[in-house]
Amino acid sequence: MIAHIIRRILSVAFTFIVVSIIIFLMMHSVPGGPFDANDMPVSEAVRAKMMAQWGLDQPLHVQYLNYMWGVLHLDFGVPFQSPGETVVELISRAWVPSLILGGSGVLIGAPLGILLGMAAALNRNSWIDYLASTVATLGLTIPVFVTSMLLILIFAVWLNWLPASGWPQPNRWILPIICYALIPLATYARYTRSAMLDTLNRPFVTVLRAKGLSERRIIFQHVMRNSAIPLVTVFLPMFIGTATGSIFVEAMFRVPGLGAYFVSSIEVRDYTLQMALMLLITFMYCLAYLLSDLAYALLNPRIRTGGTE
Amino acid sequence: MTDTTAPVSASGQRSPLWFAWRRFLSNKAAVIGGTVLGILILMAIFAPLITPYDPEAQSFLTEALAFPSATHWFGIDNLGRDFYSRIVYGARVSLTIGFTAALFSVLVGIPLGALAGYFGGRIDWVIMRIIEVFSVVPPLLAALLLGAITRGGYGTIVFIAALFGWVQVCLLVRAQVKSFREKEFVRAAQALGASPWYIIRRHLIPNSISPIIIGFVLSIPLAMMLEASLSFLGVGVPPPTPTWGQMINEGIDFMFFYWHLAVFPTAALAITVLATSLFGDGLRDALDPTLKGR
Amino acid sequence: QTTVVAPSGSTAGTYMDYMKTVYDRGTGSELLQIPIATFDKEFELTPMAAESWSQSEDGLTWTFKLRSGLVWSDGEPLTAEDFVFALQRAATSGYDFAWYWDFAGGIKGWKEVTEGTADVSTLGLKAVDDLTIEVTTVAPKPYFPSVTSLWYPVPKHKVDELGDDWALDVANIVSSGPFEIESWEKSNNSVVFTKSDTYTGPWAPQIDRLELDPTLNAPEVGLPAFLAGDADYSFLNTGQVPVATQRYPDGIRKNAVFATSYISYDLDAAPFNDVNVRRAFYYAVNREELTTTVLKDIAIPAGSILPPGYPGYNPDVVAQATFDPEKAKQFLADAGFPNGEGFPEVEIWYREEGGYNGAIIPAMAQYLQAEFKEVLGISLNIRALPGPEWMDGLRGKKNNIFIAPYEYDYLDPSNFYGIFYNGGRHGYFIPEYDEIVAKADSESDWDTRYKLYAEAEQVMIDQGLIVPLVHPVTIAVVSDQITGDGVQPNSLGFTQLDRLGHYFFTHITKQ
Amino acid sequence: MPLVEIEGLRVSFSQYDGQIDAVRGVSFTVNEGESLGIVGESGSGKSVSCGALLRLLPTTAKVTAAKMTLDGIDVLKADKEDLKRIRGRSAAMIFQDPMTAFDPVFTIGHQIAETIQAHRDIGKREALAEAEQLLLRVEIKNAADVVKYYPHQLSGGMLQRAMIAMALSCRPKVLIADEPTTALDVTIQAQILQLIKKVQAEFGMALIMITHDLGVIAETVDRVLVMYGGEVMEEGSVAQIFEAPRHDYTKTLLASLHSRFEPSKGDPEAIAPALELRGLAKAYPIRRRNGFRITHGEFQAVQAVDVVLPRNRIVAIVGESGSGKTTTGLMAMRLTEPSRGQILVDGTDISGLDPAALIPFRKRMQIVFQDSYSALDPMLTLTQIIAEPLHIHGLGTSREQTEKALGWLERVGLPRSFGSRYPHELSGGQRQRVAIARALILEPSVLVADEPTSALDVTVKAQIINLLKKLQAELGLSILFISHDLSTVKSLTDSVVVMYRGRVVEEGPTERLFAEPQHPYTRALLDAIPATDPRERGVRTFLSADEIKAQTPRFTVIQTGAAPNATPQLVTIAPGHRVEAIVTT
Ligand SMILES: Nc1ncnc2c1ncn2[C@@H]1O[C@H](COP(=O)(O)OP(=O)(O)OP(=O)(O)O)[C@@H](O)[C@H]1O
Ligand SMILES: Nc1ncnc2c1ncn2[C@@H]1O[C@H](COP(=O)(O)OP(=O)(O)OP(=O)(O)O)[C@@H](O)[C@H]1O
Ligand SMILES: [Mg+2]
Ligand SMILES: [Mg+2]
Repeated sequence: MIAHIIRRILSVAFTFIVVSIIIFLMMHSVPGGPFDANDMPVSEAVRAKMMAQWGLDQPLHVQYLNYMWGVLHLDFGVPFQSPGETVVELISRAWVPSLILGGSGVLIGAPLGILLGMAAALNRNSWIDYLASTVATLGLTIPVFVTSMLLILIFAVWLNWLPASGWPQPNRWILPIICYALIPLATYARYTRSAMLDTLNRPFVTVLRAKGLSERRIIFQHVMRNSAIPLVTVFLPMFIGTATGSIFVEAMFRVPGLGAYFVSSIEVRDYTLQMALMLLITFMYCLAYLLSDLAYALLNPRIRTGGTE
Repeated sequence: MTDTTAPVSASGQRSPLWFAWRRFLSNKAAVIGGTVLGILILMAIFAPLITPYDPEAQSFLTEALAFPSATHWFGIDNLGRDFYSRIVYGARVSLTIGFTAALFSVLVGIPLGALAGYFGGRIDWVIMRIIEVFSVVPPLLAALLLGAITRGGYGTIVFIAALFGWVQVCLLVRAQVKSFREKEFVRAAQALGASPWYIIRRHLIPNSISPIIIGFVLSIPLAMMLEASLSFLGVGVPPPTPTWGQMINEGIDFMFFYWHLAVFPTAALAITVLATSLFGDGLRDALDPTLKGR
Repeated sequence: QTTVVAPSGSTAGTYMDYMKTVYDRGTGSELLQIPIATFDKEFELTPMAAESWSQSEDGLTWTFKLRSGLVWSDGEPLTAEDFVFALQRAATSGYDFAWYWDFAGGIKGWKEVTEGTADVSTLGLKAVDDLTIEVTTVAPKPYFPSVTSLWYPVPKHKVDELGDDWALDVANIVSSGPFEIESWEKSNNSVVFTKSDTYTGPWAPQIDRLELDPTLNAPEVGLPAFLAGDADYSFLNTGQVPVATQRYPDGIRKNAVFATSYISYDLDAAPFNDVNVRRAFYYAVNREELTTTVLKDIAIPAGSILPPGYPGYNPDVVAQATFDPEKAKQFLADAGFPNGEGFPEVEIWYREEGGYNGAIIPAMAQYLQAEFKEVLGISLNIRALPGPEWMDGLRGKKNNIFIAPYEYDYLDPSNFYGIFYNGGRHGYFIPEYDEIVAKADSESDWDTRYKLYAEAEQVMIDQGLIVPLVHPVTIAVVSDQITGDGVQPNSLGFTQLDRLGHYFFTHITKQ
Repeated sequence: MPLVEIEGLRVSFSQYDGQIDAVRGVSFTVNEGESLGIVGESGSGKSVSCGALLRLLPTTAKVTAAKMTLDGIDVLKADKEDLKRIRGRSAAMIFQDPMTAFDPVFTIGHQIAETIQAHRDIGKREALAEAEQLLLRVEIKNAADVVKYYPHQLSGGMLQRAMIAMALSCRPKVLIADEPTTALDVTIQAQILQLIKKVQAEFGMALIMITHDLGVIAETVDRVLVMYGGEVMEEGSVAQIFEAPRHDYTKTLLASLHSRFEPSKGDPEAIAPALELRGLAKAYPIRRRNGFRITHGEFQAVQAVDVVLPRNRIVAIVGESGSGKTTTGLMAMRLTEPSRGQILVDGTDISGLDPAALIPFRKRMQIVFQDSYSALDPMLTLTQIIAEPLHIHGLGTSREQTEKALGWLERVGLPRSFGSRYPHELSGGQRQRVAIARALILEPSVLVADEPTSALDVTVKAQIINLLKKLQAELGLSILFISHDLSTVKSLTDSVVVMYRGRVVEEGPTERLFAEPQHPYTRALLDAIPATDPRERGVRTFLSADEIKAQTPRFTVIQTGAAPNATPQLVTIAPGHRVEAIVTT
């Protein structure tokens, strides 16, 4: 088990470094630089001065190594867009709303999705099943910004039940959270349905029935548990996945989260922030995969007790 | 016993495809999905024949933003273009993006997955690392970056969708091939002196048909959605080429009153994706002869 | 307590210091400071920090007398030194608006100092005493006082203490204007201002708090928030006008922004190095149709670089900008492309942005695309680029045709003509034109000046340097709770809203 | 009143293309304490009938019956409560495949305990204690540990016992055993059957034993039901069925039990061997986990065996499950790389050849795999499968290939119309025949047949063996026949190699070996063959590994001519008859 963990960590670290190099190179191959003029030319002398100030006059590999060296000390530099704070401060500040939204979105969407998926699997080919797959498909196909707009129109403008957008008061969180929740809901409904159907088709379920166990116990204890194992592997990555969803939801609901920085850091060539955000996401994904790997191993007795898959 | 189940047709040989076709036909949802998809594809191909107006011509500027009517089924957009014509032409772009990306992902994903799964070892290690790289970078962010480098556009979108679409197919095929590699029919082929490529081509890939179809079908909506998202972020296909993503994005500006500008493209996208996945599911069931009437 | 919530600013801002950066400024940074002078809603120049000004005999030196008793919000007195320091720093530290003080202000030694070839002390700027500023220009600048509407003080005592970072943090920011800062949300650059206690200048605010929220700028987001009572006014896009009009018939406000969208070229690159091609484009645009259909309610036709109502606006110039397909075809044929045959595919670049430009330019680009196809038989592709890249393309001549928007910076024709002067924004070097504009800029007789500018524009028309397209109109819906002079239309029927922030936010009240 | 009463049971499955009538009017009764055997060919509706009795069929099944009662409850009308009583309490079932019958994520103890708790109101701890007792009852020695094991940690035989323990846990009135031994080798099969009989007697249960193995029937039941094509052909007491079968199907069934074949002609010593294995060994690297430590070691699956297959002969390899039979066969085919040793085909050593050089040999040697289900590609039609060797070697046009494949389909006794079927549409026997056709289409000289008949009912088995025999004569084929079905081995092969724990422990001409087995393991093996006559039933004894070791035969130097040695070695004790023994002075 420990050897397994170490091997996984090594391969994740490898991936992380490769990705950081790719991103760094891509970032710098975007034409233009952070101090290009917006409307009228900045004098060359001034520009050179600023580039030097940020260390952008050095060769790329030096810049990369410097940056990664900083990263090793948890120093992600200072964002060009907001030089009054460090990247770490900026992210920890802007992340809070994104995390609240994304977190509650997944935590609400996932269980609902699981319930929907279960209902669909247990009532295969009934109207519940069709409803569930329609909801799942629509949830995945209608772009978030359209659902956002629809929700705002319905609940804020027409019904006037909820505020349209904004952040600090918790009642303003409701609509964006619903928007966020739709994607995990749809995805989980899909996954759960197929995982449940797979489990229901396995012979041991017949055996359980033959033993005279109640259907409830069969479903909630045995089938659920067995279906949960494959689901574990999608849970965490999905959580991270909400980070990119935040771009849309936050824009539509005026949430002061991290989302806008993903776009703006690319647009204004804010290299430090951009790199930090990309690394953050990459790191989170790596961590998520690692953790789900371990969770999978822990949940699955075949691996836990030392057998092989 | 099977003798009592399947009628032995007097004509002798039944073609496997004929049988797949039978199975497909008996799946109503799939038939509907397939029909809708077929109609969409035909509409895209024959767009000039079935649209009354040029999708890019601003022929109705004076009636701009008009609501659906008998002459303009889906109304007119803000630039005085017949919206029905634009939706129909939009199918061309969305479907091409979807299918090219899907095709590419299958073309790359299958061989790589088969290689990794069959040979294992170092090849597998390398391919798995590549896959890991792709799965830890969110496509949207990569698309934004790439879009900034290449300045966006049609090609970029197809490229990105393909770049990230193959991972799923590859993983599915790899897992499948891995589990089938140990099966005795593979051994049997080896015993007959078949080369690895022959085995991969003739045995392992056909047996992976269902993950392949799943992957193929999943990457179509992903690509279409990516186009829509990128349009929202301003890195989409440049106008005036009508694309659904672009239309949706513009449509939400008008959603307060001129609802048709958002509703029709969104519906078109949703229907296409829905039809594709129904069709894909049906196709998978039909092509897999081992799946009996479930 | 009255709080007004308004859409304003851009969602990204670095320093709350207008004199440090204009394009990356914190929202409302100009409202925090008091300019030398500013405009009221009729575009009358009104002294603010200055009490009066005078021009020397040779026209080269201006003397501004400041009001006494102005203080910074931390109690420090506001002196002439703060104003002079503001420009001295701007000239030396890479101010992104530095060009303004060169071509609009024409301050002596500015160019040399910004390019690093001369010392800052050689600048034509002097704080004679605490309340007197002397400015020397390279040529007579009769309109210089209106240029000072963008001259804000910088708290030298703060910069001495903290450097540029004084403007990064609410705790350190000091203000000299009618408002003080309470909070600043950096994620989206929204701010909360309060009425300043220390402000003694003209135009004291009538509201207690002001929230400026750039995320409300986009009408798609702003209007729902407005309808739900979260904002006090909202800009509208075409699609929203009917709903807003229906719900708030009395709340609709329009403003013809002093701005122009025009087509510009790389004059040295084919096919636009041929004047006939450019003239063909000039005649191929049906501005009337464009503004009555595609840009209904949000733009009016532009026949000149100058918008109507702007000083120097000349109807004779405007009259030449007709839609004449025959003439356009003829010019194109003369250029060797009859019916567009053989004309290369070109790509027109525009800048991605929000606000009124964001509302009109993409649609306009598509309109032009269709129009040029139909009238000239030319295929035009469209590409939207982020600001810096677009600018880079323009400056570096990386493309040959652009849609360029420009909004006035100070109220004088030299502002608009200056953007084509001696390279300027587009790298145009037209000696004939430069000569006339240079003459006009320093001419002190106003009628002669306007005539000269009209001549200069005639050169532009004859050489087809640009195609003026439209002047944007912003349309907004204002809550009936907001009253006061600020929301009353001016004599031309326009309401300026936040475009004249100092006037507007100090002339509204909320019920 | 009988415990089980079924009258006119009909079951049909609805499918895309119409419906399948799996059971068409079956009636039978079982009384308390009685054992009923159900035999019949594969797919004749045996499992479905019992599934219907417990209402375990999928929703696609349509079940009708004039009468179907279990323990006094009308099964078709049973509500939730009734079902709970029927399932487990009135009737318990032992399923065909124990490997997939347990929920992989719960411990064995938990699964037995929950069954107990579902029917009796007792606490978890007591239930677990009872589970342990039950496991002891089914002769799982380390029951205390096994309770905490997960299913994958048990071997097939242990799982089968745990399954029986679970079925017994609710003390059912009738035990339904659905082919409880097909997946097991003879010795374990015999143990399990004995166990079932024992507990049946102990608990006084009724038994329904479903099987296609007449030997199992002869061993265990009182009354027999013969099914064919969803109908009952014949019913009667065991003795009556075995002695005076009335129905034709029953007659062929019984006849196949006693078939004999002509021995091969010619003197084996005189002919050059077609295949010779010299010192062939296989060691698998294994990783053992000890807590967090992993130790690497080697597992000797096969230890230096020598096997000679003379031309046109049939040599059997028999032995317990896991003794290395398949591994030896695969090594002979170079499908598994041997660790050591040589493989001589017609005198050429092929153990070092590269894939290209192997191709000509691949045409001459073929293998029929143990598991016919996974040996056929499910995505290909039979024609494609059978023609595959031609396709790989590029022999003939595709039309010729198809034609030839169809011809072989006929030769193995399947109609040409089957050509476009898929493997899953065939019965086990049919699949075996397809696998054989594929192996023979290149007309090889050597065939390794790995348990070609293990999953078949007797009639089909007889057919296949006839076919092999015929082909041996026609093509001059030499066959390495791997099997643990000793009665077939006895009637078919020329000589026998007995493997035990990766070694050859005895080898000799078939008749001699069966008549005078020398090695204790060989004797245990022969003893485990199920009776083919109900009158021959008896109680058997089983030897443990230690007992076998202790009973290793001893021979003197004079008897064998070998050097004395305390470690066992293979010694020749008669012409062609060798046995592992300790040679003493
Ligand atoms: N779920 C199902 N759907 C369709 N057909 C089925 C289903 N289950 C069984 N059958 C069919 O019903 C028939 C009887 O099957 P059953 O399992 O009872 O055979 P069996 O006598 O137990 O055979 P075996 O010895 O192979 O176990 C077969 O033809 C089988 O194909
Ligand atoms: N790939 C492998 N890795 C490790 N051990 C293996 C492998 N393949 C087989 N073995 C082991 O080698 C031994 C011999 O296996 P083999 O399949 O040859 O047995 P067999 O005699 O054919 O048994 P059966 O009668 O059950 O088919 C078994 O103990 C098995 O667990
Ligand atoms: Mg069965
Ligand atoms: Mg074997």
